[in-house]
Amino acid sequence: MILNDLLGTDVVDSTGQRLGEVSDVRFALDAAPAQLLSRARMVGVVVCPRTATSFLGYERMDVNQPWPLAQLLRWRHRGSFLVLWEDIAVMGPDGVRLRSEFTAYESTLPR
Amino acid sequence: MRKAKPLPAQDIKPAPRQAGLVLDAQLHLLDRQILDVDGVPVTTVDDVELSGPAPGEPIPEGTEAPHITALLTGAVLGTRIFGGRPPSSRFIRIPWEVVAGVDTVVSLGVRANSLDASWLERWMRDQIIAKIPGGRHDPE
Amino acid sequence: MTRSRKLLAATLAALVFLGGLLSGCAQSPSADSLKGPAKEAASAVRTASLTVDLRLQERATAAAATTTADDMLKGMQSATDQLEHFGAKTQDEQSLRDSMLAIFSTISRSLLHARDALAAPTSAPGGGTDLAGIAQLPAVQGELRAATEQLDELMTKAGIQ
Amino acid sequence: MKRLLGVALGILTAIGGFVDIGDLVTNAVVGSRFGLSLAWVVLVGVVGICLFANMSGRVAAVSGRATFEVIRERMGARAGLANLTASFLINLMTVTAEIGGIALALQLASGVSYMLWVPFALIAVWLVIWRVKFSIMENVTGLVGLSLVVFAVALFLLKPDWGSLASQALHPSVPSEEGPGTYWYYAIALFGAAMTPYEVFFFSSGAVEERWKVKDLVQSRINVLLGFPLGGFLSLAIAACAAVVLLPAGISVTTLSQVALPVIQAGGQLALAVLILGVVAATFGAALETTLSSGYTLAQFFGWSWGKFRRPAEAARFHVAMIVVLLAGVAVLATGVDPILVTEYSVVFSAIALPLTYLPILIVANDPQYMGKHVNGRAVNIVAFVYLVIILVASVAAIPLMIATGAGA
Repeated sequence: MILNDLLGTDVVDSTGQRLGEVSDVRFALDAAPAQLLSRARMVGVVVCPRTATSFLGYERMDVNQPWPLAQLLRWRHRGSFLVLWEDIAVMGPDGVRLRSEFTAYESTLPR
Repeated sequence: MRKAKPLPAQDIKPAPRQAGLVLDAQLHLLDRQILDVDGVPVTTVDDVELSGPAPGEPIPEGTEAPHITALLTGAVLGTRIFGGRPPSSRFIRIPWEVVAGVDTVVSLGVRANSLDASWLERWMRDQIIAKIPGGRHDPE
Repeated sequence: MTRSRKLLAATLAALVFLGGLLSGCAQSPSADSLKGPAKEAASAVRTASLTVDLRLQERATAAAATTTADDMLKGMQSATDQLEHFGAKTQDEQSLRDSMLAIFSTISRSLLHARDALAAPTSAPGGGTDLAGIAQLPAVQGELRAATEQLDELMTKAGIQ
Repeated sequence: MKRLLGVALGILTAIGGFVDIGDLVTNAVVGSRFGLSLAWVVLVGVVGICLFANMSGRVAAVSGRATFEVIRERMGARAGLANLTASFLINLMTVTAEIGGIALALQLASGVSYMLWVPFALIAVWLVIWRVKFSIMENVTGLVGLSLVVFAVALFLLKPDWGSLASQALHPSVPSEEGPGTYWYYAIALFGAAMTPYEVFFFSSGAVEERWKVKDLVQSRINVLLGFPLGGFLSLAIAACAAVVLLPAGISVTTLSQVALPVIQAGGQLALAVLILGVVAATFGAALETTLSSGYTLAQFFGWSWGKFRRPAEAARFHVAMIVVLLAGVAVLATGVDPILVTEYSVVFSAIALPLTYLPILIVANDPQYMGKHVNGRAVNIVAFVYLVIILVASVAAIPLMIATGAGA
């Protein structure tokens, strides 16, 4: 599977209700170090209710300059959330389906 | 396109703490410059290949999370922009094992010449540039 | 994606529409269509005139002066082409165009003379001064001035500034 | 002492490097048709280019990332490619215009048709790109280009009515024989000429080429903040010369030879010689900069190895790309298209593409991931945002105005 199959596809809950689009995929480098860098384990997907064009990442970072732009983009991406890998039931080019008891987390990046 | 149902704000829980470096692929990985061990630009991250579940198949609970197997470059860029998908045999892979660090650039732990990703650069060097007088000398 | 494409298409359509609207407003009949070539010709002949002056004062080099004259000849060529493609609808427009074409050919002729006079060497190989080129310049200047006056007169008559 | 010399050199090259064929032609055209009533645009453009060149230089020095890497990273592959296509085509147009400019200046010197000079210009430009060190290339063309100061000298020698020039500049109004559409069209063209995006690509890549570090930022700021405004003064002098000599004579500029007339009138053959030297150096320098810029943008988008600090063999695709660009530019000239016309279009298209370049720079200059503590200050952000709005308006208005005025005819 390649990332581009995933980005921008629909995310639905177990009943088929659409929650948004995959705007990003989060990884963590927390395994034991391998050869050079530890494995990049998939943590989950960032779901945005509106649009997947999240190239600026303002909603996930502590940046608020230049102010009007930051506000605009933050507003476009309001309500986006992170779903962990454990809560994903199906994943592929046709979209992502979540398990019935999924938890939505804030998509803010840890500083 | 069906309209998405927004989640009520109180249902969104604070983010779990992650140990180690956290990367959002789109934000921190895609379209970044890749430098080799000597700091020579190799290519850009045009896409990322994941291990793991067969696309579209149900994932049994407790399955191990997928991980990044390789950074992809070459033809995938075209299909990423214009749609479609090259056969995976056409991917040019930079295995995750040779990645040494991810910052504002992705740095590798090997030399560019040892990678498939640099074949075009090497071809142009050997067939064109090296044949023009002065091509192998420092500028004066 | 489809939405952003639609938006793009709509923006482009709006731009083209706006452009068409504006150009529609700017397009008024005959005098304006002749204005472009007329102004180009006026500018060309005055440039040549100034160049001949500067050459007479020995400020301009022969190379620079002939280059300028060559450029102006090219300019006249394009102005004449534009004028020839102008479709006159009324009798008045027809006669205005014809008299302008006549003046254009006068200007082109004087520009050619200017060019030849400017290109002629100022000093003969033997060290003596060959005045063939320079000596012709005042006459050429008169020719250019006369052509300018004719064009000015016609432009005033036709109501072109 | 050495440091002071470095600063002086930097300023002088910035002045000489500011003016290219676009500034030369556009300012003369505007001066001959509108007097100094568009002088304010030059001022606005110079402040803008100072602001954004400085910002991109800072991004390059702090993060080591040149502008187009940043554009791709921030805008993503799709928008980045659209941007690359636009920037690259404009760059190609500008390369064509600059090579044409070199050839036209040589024609003015020799009387031999510019078409015969084009191949010489091509080979000279390529040889310098192939073999000459970046700093030498920059300093030599910049310093020789400084002879365009002859426009300022000529203006004094012409003994113009300073009062009326000042009042034209201070109380701008549309001249009676020109329409408001044409006025604003040329306002956008002047703005585009002053703020051409290639200058930013070149400036930021140059910072990487010369391995700037944070401590070099002060010097680069001085260079920009003194050099570009002085370059702007040169632009104004070009416009003023045309306004004093050509406007009253009823001449509107369409060729490079007309641009030279006021200088010839003021200073005769000596001034003409200095002028030609200056034009050749300025267009030659700009031809180098634009050729390199097209190589930089391509290489940075696709992640190729680039830079003049490397041997050509170590940046093979970069050098191949530049050879192709130069050949394409010459092929365009070989069709017999008027280089001045190409120039006039290139500055307007530059204005259209401006937002594509300047928005990503502004965003990254605010990103602490790249910039650490060197992110933009609040004042810079406010001014930059105002400029973003101006740039956007100019960009949107350009095409309708171009159609409406028949490209300023």
